[in-house]
Amino acid sequence: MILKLSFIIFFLNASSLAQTAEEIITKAENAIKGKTAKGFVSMTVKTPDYERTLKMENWWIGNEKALIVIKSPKKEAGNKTLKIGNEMWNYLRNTGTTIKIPPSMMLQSWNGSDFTNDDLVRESNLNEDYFIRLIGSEAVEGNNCWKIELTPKPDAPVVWGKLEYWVSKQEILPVRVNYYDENSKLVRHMLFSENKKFSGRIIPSRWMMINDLKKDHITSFILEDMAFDVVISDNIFSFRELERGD
Amino acid sequence: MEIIRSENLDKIYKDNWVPVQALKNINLTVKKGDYMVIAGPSGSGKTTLLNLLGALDKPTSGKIFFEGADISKKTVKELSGLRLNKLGFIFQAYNLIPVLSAIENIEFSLMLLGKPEALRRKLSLNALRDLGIEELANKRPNEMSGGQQQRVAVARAIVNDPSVVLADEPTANLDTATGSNLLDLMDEMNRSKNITFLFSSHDPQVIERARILIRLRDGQIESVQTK
Amino acid sequence: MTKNLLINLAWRNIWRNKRRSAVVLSSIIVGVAATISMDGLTNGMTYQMLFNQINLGTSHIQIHKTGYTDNRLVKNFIQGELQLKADILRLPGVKAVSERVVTFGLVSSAESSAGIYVYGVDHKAEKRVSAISGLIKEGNYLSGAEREVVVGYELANKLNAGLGNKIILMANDPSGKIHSDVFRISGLFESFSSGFDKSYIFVNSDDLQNMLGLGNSYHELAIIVAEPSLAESLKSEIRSAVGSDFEVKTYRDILPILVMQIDLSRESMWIVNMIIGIALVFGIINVMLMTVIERIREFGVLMAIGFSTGKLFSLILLEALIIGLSGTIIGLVITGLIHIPFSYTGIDFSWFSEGLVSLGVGAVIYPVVSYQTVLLTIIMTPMIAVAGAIYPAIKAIRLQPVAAIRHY
Amino acid sequence: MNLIMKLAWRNIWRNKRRSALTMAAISFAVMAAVSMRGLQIGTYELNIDNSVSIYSGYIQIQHPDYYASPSLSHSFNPDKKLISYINTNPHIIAFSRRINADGLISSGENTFGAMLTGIQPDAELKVTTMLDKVNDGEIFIRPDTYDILVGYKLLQNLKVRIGDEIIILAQGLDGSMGNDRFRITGTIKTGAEEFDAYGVLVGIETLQEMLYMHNRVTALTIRLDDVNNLNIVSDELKPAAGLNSVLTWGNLMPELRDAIALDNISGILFLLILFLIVAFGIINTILMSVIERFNEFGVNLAIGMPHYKLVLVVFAETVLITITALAFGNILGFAINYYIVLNPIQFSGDIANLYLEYGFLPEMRSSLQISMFIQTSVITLIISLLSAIYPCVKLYKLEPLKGIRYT
Repeated sequence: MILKLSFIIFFLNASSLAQTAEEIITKAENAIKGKTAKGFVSMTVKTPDYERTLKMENWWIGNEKALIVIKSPKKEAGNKTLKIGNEMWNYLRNTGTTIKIPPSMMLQSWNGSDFTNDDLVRESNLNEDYFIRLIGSEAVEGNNCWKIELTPKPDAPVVWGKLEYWVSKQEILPVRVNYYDENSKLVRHMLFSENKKFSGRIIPSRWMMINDLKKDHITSFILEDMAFDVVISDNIFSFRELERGD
Repeated sequence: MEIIRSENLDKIYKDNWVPVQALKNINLTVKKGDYMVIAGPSGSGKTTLLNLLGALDKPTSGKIFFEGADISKKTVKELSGLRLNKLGFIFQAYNLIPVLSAIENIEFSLMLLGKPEALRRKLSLNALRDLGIEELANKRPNEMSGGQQQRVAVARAIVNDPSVVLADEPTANLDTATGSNLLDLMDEMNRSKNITFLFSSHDPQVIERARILIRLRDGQIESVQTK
Repeated sequence: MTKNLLINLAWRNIWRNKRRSAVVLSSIIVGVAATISMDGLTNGMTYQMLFNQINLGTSHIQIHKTGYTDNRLVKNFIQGELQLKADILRLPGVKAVSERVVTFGLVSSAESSAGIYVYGVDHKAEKRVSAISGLIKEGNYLSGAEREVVVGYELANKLNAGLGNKIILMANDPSGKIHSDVFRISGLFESFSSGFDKSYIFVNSDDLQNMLGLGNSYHELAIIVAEPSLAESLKSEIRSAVGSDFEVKTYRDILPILVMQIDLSRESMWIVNMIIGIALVFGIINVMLMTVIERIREFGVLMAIGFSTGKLFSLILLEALIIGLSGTIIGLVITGLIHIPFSYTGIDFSWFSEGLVSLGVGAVIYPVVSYQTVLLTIIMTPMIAVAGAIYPAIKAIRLQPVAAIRHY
Repeated sequence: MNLIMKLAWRNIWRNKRRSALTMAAISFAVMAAVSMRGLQIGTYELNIDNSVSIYSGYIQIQHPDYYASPSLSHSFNPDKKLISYINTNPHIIAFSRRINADGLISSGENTFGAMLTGIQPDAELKVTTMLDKVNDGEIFIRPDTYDILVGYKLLQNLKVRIGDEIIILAQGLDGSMGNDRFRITGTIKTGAEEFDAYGVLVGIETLQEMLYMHNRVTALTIRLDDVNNLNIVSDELKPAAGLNSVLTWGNLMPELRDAIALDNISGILFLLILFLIVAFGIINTILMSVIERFNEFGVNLAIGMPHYKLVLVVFAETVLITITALAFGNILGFAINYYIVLNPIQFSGDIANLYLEYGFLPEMRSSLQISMFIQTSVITLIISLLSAIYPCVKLYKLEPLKGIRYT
């Protein structure tokens, strides 16, 4: 018991005193993603032409595997997206079929959002692909934050020239991420807000992706219910599961 | 009455390798009613002199007065008008416009003068009648003999009642009888109508009829005979 | 009377009336110059289209795995172990061979992405096969360094990426798995074809083979031969050497429409030349006729002194032939003097049509005169001149000597 | 003037042979120019008509941004005013509504990208020929069924047969993933590789429902009575189309437009050279005929005819000869063109097959376009008059004496 307690104290010290930039990023990312995650999310896509909301149930195992099942609106309910590694399949409830997304369609928007199919597949491991450097402290939306710069490693297959990542010092949670191209032009940014408690963990519940090149293209996610680091059976990421209509 | 007078005319041709003095110090006067022949062997300068007097060519030095006016001061256009109004020409060949009939050829210069049609017709028919070739009125030059063509040329030359008619070897391409007929006609016109004629020729028939005969040799006046 | 005398007479007649001869001569010179320049420009245009296509990568002969043309899949590769390249290089007439890894893929930058054809090439071999290395407008062609990519200006603009910027390339391997890798733009090229500049990129074959797990396999062997005309015979030679596992195609098979257009325009050149020839005949008949009429008197004298009608006929035709030959030679020399500098500098037609560039011709046309046309001109033009003199010559020999002498 | 015309007219008749030859040369050039040009223009029209008729149509009305960025969000709802305007325009034979969308077509293992085109079959039959290009199977009739036609290569690639069911997936106007099951009733073969490998024809109402388009379309495609009315109609349509853009076939098929432009260059080059030779023939003829008459002209000048009148006579001769030649040349050219219009030149053998394979018609046709005759005639007349300048300058400088003495 003492041992356990002292362990925790040691950990707390480490986190508040001698954090490296890598550790901050890892913590922030792990906080919102977990090793595994499942939950209900609603996605609102706003473009000059339309605005719509999808409600979805998700299962994630890291960046490796994911299953997304659409719950509403009615006409799309039951549609599923399965991601395994670099590949993607769509299950269409309406026609009861599974379609593997061919490479030529990877750049199509995923369900009308600001994300392409490719964005979902390629969601990379920040520690692996970037050099991470703490460059200062800054207040963002009233939060005292670390400002961390991530520059891609030479061989990393990421399109960005640079990321700027703000992590709140208090909760060690992501607050804002800026995505730049190689010429340091801001291409898009993501805002995290409305911290909520899900299964004992406080994380931002509203994630907003704002396109800085195309006006009025915003995709926001609202986490309605989340559970992290729960045991998820590998069976869920199978074709049989995919094609099982609910 | 004096029509043409020349003063110290010189003409030197420089187009050749060696400049040629075609005429030298020519002084002569053509009066109204004259029947003058400029005669001389080939190359004596008679055609050159005729061309100068007919305002077709310009002298190298000296002056030509036409009805008292110095023609060297006239423009090309004025010379053209002068030839049209005051001069009649008869050449040895290519005299008529091949595409026009005899009467049209005669009318041609009247047309250029802008005379009304009725008058043109009348004057042309008169001219044809004077030369006794009314029956040729509607023939084209290629349908006529050389003598007939030259008669039409004479008719054209006189139709406008010119101050002087210049004829350059008019008989050169005609046989003796035809030439003689043509000359008789012109002689008759000179006498009856007092038309002034100025010839250049070495044809004895022409020289024989001359009332004033000017002989040229090597570009100079050798003699002037008045009959 | 000897033949020499006739020639002598004809020659002197030509020189006696320089103006008349010059008029006929000028007609012929213009005709020769026009025919040859027309041929030069048309050929220049069509050859340039073909040449440009061949240079952009079509090459003279391509070898693929059987079935590749119908379905351009990554899995239809040629195994590197077969050493086809070495075998083909040994064939006489083959100048250069390049192994190419070809696949369809996606490139993306932070701002945009596009579907493109990726060519993985060995930069040394490829330089001898395609002209892309000569079209680099900024930066350098592939040097063999890792993760280089050469892209067209149009694509770079679309991606909003410049020299030194990175792009991500994504493509699937033979098993269908998707791989992505990062490349840096080392050079920007600009060809005459905006379509090409938009949709082709070039990387080192090692990088692409690694990315797609192809080992040393590739998809395409591009072959340049010493003379394009050798392509067809080499094709059958290669085909029997490599067997039915491979498709062997020449540029004629790969660019059928273009080749057909060139053949068709070559065919139509005959019609064009014929029309020009007839137009020329009219001009020559007219002038010859007038010169005959001018000389009726002279012919009358010739006939009066006992020149036979046959000889007179020959004399007129001989004069026409001499003028025709001289006109052809002078015309050729003048055309040559104009043509030769232009065939190096080219003629800029951009003022005439913007379309030329997008059609794969290029705005500057380098005239190419075909020896067939020159030969045809040399043979036909004097014949046209003689043909133009026949009718006037017939007119001349029908003359009655006395009437002719009287004529003036 | 009367005198000048008379002289000119008689001069022409005086030397009938020379005049006739000059006329023949000019007539021949006009005839050659008109028939070559006719063949070119006619074949262009044929190719345009053929290519345009397959898919794009002569004119399309689109949302102003669709051309630059073809997405469903740049679709539009054609209003009644526009439709009734199109219905009443006398040059418009028919129009059809279209939706173009990118999608996926899938049969079990095989999934490919597809170019979806939503059509009204009955209207489309009147506007384009794509439904005539059915290779196999049959067309569907109603715009609201789940029947489709696919490119013949796509059918092969999908490894399915006519009558089989496939799935189409496409993102709708609202961003949702529309998907439905369709039955393939037949295949199309147009010769255009893109269409044959990726083209899918769907009933427009089905597609509108699947993609949440309501009554929106991405294009109205219009067929004209005559390609020559293109500019008139497109100008007339602009006010009715309002903010939407009116695009002509040249915008829709720039490659075809450029290919024709290129061919046109060599055609014009040919005409230039033909006219150059004819111009030389005319210069020489006039020059000779003037020089031949120097003696005669000399006499005229000597008796007082002004130079300019002589020059006018020569110009009048040129004009008369040219006009007569133009009449002959145009009549001959018209006859040739008329014959080729009625009996197009058909290719045969390999070339014909190759043409057909790539969707071209293996034939050449001519044209009777009036403007072509007028242009050729005007150019010929101008060239003739220009050709007369040099001889006339010589004539203008002629001194009477030199003329008379000229040998």
